[in-house]
Amino acid sequence: MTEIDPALRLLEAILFASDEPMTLTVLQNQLGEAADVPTLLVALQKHYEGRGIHLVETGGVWSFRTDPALAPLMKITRQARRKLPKAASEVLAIIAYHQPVTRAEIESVRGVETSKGTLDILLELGWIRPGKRRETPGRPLTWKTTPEFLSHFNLEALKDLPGMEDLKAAGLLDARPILATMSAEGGEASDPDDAEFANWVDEEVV
Amino acid sequence: MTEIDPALRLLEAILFASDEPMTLTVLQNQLGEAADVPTLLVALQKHYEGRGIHLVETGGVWSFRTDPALAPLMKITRQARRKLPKAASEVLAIIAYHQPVTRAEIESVRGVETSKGTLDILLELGWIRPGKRRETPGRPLTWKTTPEFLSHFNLEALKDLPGMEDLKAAGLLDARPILATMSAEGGEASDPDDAEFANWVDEEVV
Amino acid sequence: MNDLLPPSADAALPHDIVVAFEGFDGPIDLLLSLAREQKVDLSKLSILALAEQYLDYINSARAMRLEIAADYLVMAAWLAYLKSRLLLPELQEDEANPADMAEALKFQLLRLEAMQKASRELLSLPQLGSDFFVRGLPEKREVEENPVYYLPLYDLLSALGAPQRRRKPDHYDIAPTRLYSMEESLTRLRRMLGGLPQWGSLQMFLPNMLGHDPLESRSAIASTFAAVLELVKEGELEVRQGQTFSTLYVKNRQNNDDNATEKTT
Repeated sequence: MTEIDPALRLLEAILFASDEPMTLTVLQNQLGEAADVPTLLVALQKHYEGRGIHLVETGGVWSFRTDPALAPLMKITRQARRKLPKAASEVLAIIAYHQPVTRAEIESVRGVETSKGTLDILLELGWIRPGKRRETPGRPLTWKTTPEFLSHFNLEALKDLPGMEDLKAAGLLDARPILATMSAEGGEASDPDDAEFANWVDEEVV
Repeated sequence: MTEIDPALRLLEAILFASDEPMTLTVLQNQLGEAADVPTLLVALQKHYEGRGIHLVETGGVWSFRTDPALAPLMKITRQARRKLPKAASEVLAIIAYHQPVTRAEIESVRGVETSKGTLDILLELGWIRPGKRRETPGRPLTWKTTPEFLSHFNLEALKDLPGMEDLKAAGLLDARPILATMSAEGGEASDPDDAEFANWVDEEVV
Repeated sequence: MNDLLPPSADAALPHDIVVAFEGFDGPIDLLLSLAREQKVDLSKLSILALAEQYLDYINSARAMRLEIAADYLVMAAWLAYLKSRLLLPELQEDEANPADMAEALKFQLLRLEAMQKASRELLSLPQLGSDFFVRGLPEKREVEENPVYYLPLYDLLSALGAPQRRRKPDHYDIAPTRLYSMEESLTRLRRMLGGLPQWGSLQMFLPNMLGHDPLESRSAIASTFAAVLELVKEGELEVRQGQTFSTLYVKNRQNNDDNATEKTT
């Protein structure tokens, strides 16, 4: 290193350590009468040109700031534990209970379109994977769950997922107000969804 | 200005933005796998040699700080340097040079009991922390210094403690109790209440 | 022990000794300070001379009736013992060698002196916040949260019912429950009563509900009964029942004036 002006070193240290931007007057006071502060400031500013730190003057006060252009690169990324979004949970549940299932089938169960991002989240989590193509027109891709899915839910096998009957008994599938269930005397499976669910359980999960 | 390495600029900005030292891991994460952070750090450190600000490594963490040599010239609001009580400074030195060290060992070096307040002061300053328990009868706790201790005294590592090498070479960093084992014929009892000792006092001192 | 001392000693209390005692961190510290008075390299120190110095110091302190902490007395005892061992020839083999004991004490003094010196050197190092400074104006860096998703099993299971729950309220038409209303029964009864001269069972007035929902059939019975009661109240109709749960009979009141008394039991 070449020797640098002691006054410049001091100026650099003062500007670095100060907890507020400093005026020329304050800096002059710190460095003493003899110092040519404006010239020193310009010299210091020049030294930091093109570096990660800039010496900037704003409204007559001087301070070191990091180069604003670097801000995006300086971003701190943090891992935040979040609950899976609702849409993704539904899709995951449908895939878990219907697999292998096509995207169109998922949509017909959910009654809404599935955004691309939703499957992406599940794919990225490693909870779902593509299965075989369905041998129907268009040969659509099917989706299945992965071993990571099982391990996330602490399940040994898919058959350890509670069956539809269990879920119904627990009231987890209740869909409508009580009046609807009052309809008739003997009325067993009068809810069209019951049959649907029962089928899923029988065909897919067991 | 010559173009400087973008990774170096980023590293400079990140270190400069912070008022706390940063670990190599954090820096590596921020700069990405491709960056050779240790080499960049050394290059950056070199760039600041002789300037008003230095890039220093203390206990494996990196930070910018002003050159201590400028201290007398910097008219900055500084924290009143805490005057440590003599007992606390001795205990700090014993922990720093002997670590990990048990309270009993500290006491055997000083030949006196350590009052509770003494360790408290050092703990509150964040300079010491408990280490592993010693696998000896009673499993006593050991004490060590913290990274903040190194950072506070601008020390790169424990080996940079003043006189460390000489003390080690002179064999003076042995914390084993001396008088306790030599005291009585039997070796064990060093208890002040020991009747034998009381007798000697009467015979010899009066 | 104080009883042995003359009361007059109080008057002669030398101030410097009091101060000195307060300044020491224990007997080793005191010994170290006395050792420095020998003005020799600690490693060439005469332990015998030091022991005598220490015992003199304690004795004069006791003569001043100063309170002496137990550990100072313990050290005095040990030094007295050491002194006697150093002066006397070797007695028994199983006793510690006095030269070793002196050497151990010397080590202890050297070690404490080293630590005291180290603590002074350590605390005279430049210190953060008074000799050197970190960035005074730290800059906040933008924080980006990278979500790590998780899902409790319960949420997975209840998500299964979510499409149902969502769909139903959206386009759930409350199907009108088909019930036979009282208005219908009233109209029906009034129409039929004209052609009913005699007592007839309530059953005869029920609409034909064959093939209808059982709920609707039951509602027809209920509404017809209610309509009958209404018409009785309005004086258009008579009703009778032999006993609890037996057949109900009804009859048009206008067609009935002549045999009003005809009531079965």
